Amino acid sequence: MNKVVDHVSEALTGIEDGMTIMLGGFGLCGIPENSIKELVKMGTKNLTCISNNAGVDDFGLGLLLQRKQIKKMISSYVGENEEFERQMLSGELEVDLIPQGSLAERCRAGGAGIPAFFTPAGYGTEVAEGKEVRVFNGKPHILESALTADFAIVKAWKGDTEGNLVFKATAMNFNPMMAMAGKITIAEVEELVPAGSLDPNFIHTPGIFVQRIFKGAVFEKRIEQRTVRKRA
Amino acid sequence: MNKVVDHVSEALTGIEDGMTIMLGGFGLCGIPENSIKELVKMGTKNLTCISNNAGVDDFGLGLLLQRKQIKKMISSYVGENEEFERQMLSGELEVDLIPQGSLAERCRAGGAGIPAFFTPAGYGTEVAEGKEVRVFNGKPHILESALTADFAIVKAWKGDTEGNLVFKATAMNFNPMMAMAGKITIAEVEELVPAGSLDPNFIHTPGIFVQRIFKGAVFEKRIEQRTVRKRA
Amino acid sequence: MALDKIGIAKRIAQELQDGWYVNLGIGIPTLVANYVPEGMTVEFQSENGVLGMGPFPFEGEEDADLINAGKQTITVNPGAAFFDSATSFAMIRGQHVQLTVLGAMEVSQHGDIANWKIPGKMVKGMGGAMDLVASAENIIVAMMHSNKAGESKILPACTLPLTGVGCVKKVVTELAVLEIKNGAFHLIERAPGVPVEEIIAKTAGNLVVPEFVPEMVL
Amino acid sequence: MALDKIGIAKRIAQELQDGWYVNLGIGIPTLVANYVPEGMTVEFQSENGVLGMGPFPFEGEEDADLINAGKQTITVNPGAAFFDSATSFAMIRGQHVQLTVLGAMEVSQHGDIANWKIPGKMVKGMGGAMDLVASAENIIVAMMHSNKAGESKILPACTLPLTGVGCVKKVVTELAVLEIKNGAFHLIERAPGVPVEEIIAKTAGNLVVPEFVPEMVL
Repeated sequence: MNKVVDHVSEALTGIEDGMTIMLGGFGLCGIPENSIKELVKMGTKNLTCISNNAGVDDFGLGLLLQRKQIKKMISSYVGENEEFERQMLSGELEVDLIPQGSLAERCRAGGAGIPAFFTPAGYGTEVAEGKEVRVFNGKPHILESALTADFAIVKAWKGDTEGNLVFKATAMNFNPMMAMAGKITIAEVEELVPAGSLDPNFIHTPGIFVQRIFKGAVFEKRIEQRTVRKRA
Repeated sequence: MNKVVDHVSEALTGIEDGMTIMLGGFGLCGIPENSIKELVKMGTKNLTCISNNAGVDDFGLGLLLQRKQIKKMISSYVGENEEFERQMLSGELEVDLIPQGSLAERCRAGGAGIPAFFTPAGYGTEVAEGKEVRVFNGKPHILESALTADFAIVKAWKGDTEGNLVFKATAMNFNPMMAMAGKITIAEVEELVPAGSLDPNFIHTPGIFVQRIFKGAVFEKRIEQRTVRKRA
Repeated sequence: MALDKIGIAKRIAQELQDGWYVNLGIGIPTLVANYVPEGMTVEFQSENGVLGMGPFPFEGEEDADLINAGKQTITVNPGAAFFDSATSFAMIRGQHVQLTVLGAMEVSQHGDIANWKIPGKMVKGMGGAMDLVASAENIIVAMMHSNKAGESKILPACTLPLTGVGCVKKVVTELAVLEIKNGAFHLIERAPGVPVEEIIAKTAGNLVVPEFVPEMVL
Repeated sequence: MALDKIGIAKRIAQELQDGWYVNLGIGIPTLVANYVPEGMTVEFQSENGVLGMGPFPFEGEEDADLINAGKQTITVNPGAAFFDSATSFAMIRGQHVQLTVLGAMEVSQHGDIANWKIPGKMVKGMGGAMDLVASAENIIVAMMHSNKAGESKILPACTLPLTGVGCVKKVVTELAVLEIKNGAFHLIERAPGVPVEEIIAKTAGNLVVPEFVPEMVL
């Protein structure tokens, strides 16, 4: 059983029009940028994309939005993307906005075989519309359901040939939960190492959640808000 | 704000008769053995203990059972402990047996502000009695509620002065979830290191979940089933 | 005189307590981190997965893999920890974070807050705000008293889609500190030199004004 | 001749497929790990938090911090991973584990299983068994055909408190391989030299016997 594939095109085999895809990342941090570029090349259409953000106009998922490859976005925050806002307000793009914590927990639930759970987030708002409300300890909660995807595409710092992954700093974000929730999970990594190279005590995503792994060719890692302080 | 205490007796301050306590560990692996011995010394009574197992007759939670300090056990497997079985069958001890995965998830839920979730585990068994049943994707699930505790006591390999913890091998088990679910969480560690000594990328339990931390005086680490193979 | 953004941040920093874990939203709230009272240890959590945030990096030391929830490059202090988004919101939803400070477009006298959407005009999404306001015990809103059109943002009821209901405990604006309880804003403090009349005039919601309203001490 | 425990384990090992993640229960199931077919890679998961279990340690190399769900000291193979109990059962409940092999006191013709309690006599607890049987797509029970009193454990209905309902797909005993479907045990294979009549006699549940019942090839 070999999970390692040599090229992104091989890794993305089987992704078809109309599928649901989860993509890790927060803003442009920790996004599977090689896979996104390949999806542009593939021209796959009518995708439902589950991702916390939608990239910016010319990077990340913004590239797929520009080419109208996305039918529906399931996200929590999309404020950085003008093309997104335009498509959404014009009705070209279906959008399901979800509280960030509920999005994270719904992905984890999907991967963990928990079909639904109660959370206080969104009670009394339009997020709660049509959802069951129940009071626990005097506080109203809404019932949220699990999210899964045909493919989950995540980006890790290092990965081994067994599919074990480790992430760096805040580039971890949604990647571990999405890795759990994909029927097929694809990991693009900066460093691909032999099994046994990673300390088994410090694996963020155990290989059981990963079906395919490849070393990304280029990581541009664009920064959205470069904030610095002057040296004294 | 100093989380570090010098002695186990100081760490356990505030634990009183009748309280609910979570204790990490699987079998005798990864149990907070220094704290358990201190609870024996304190003589605290009528405790409700949430722990996957109940120790053996002369180690771990078995020590508290021998002295009848425990009113109720919430566990998943207690097969190693004869005194436990005797007290349970005679009715001296209240026992709530919970599927292991539900126990783990209920502790996590307690720590994560999820008051209840659906799981397939236990459907159609006595575990499901009195619980709501709902079908998702054609499969019946039962509604399980969160568990929390007045105190959670966990055992870690290393901890820093901020309360960040790392665990070794399978001594991790229930410790991270229980650390989340305690109103006050106490960590006993083998090595206590200054803040900054642990790699922030590889923290198992972030310090936000830990209120008190101390270096255990002695770690006996008893083995239940010593299985070995002969050298060739 | 009305406070500037730094003044608002300084006033909110007075609410901090030693040992607290605090989540700061984008904008004015972020500035609060610069004014932690001397001798106090406060850890800052950012919902994208970091505890123990430090100052911005020196020029040239930015790391694209290390940002805060506002997508700004940051650093971390010794004793920091990184974690995934599910764990991050476990901290928030599980009330392990003692204080949340965030901005708002509107706040109502019942503690409702709106800050994520203007129907037909602007939809950025709620991000982590709905989880934060639904979960935190202690929520302070940092904002201007009025919007750009000069209309009060301190209202009897929110007009915009809600982010959360009955959750805001305190509002700090350029003019005043308001506590929300029993269906009203209670005027606790006023900005140095700002007359009570101005605050009354600029507050659309039910405002309870005590006989003596102390000035903030910054 | 009826199989011994090793024979049962060997037969079950034939069910393995390359690349599968497998959870083995205590007792006979544990032995299955010794008979993975040549050239096949199978990863063993233990619900206390390890993936990639290896053989038992050499004498003197036991580590109290490294055990399996049977509390036995173990080792791990290169590429192993440790994780907490919630993540472990996320793997199980989320159906990332392709095969579960466990023991039982009773199995019914509807796929029900009982293996954790004898009322008034013995209560060890269900451990992870209830999660495993409720979640896995593919559950094989490894057990003796009869109990120590000589009574069949292959029943029309379980008499003991259930561990799970309608979940067991296959049973491998010292006498036979039985597939469970449509409310009956289907006799798929018999142990070498064991007559079909013996299996019929020792099976209390509804048993469907085809004209030709092949012998196991071990």
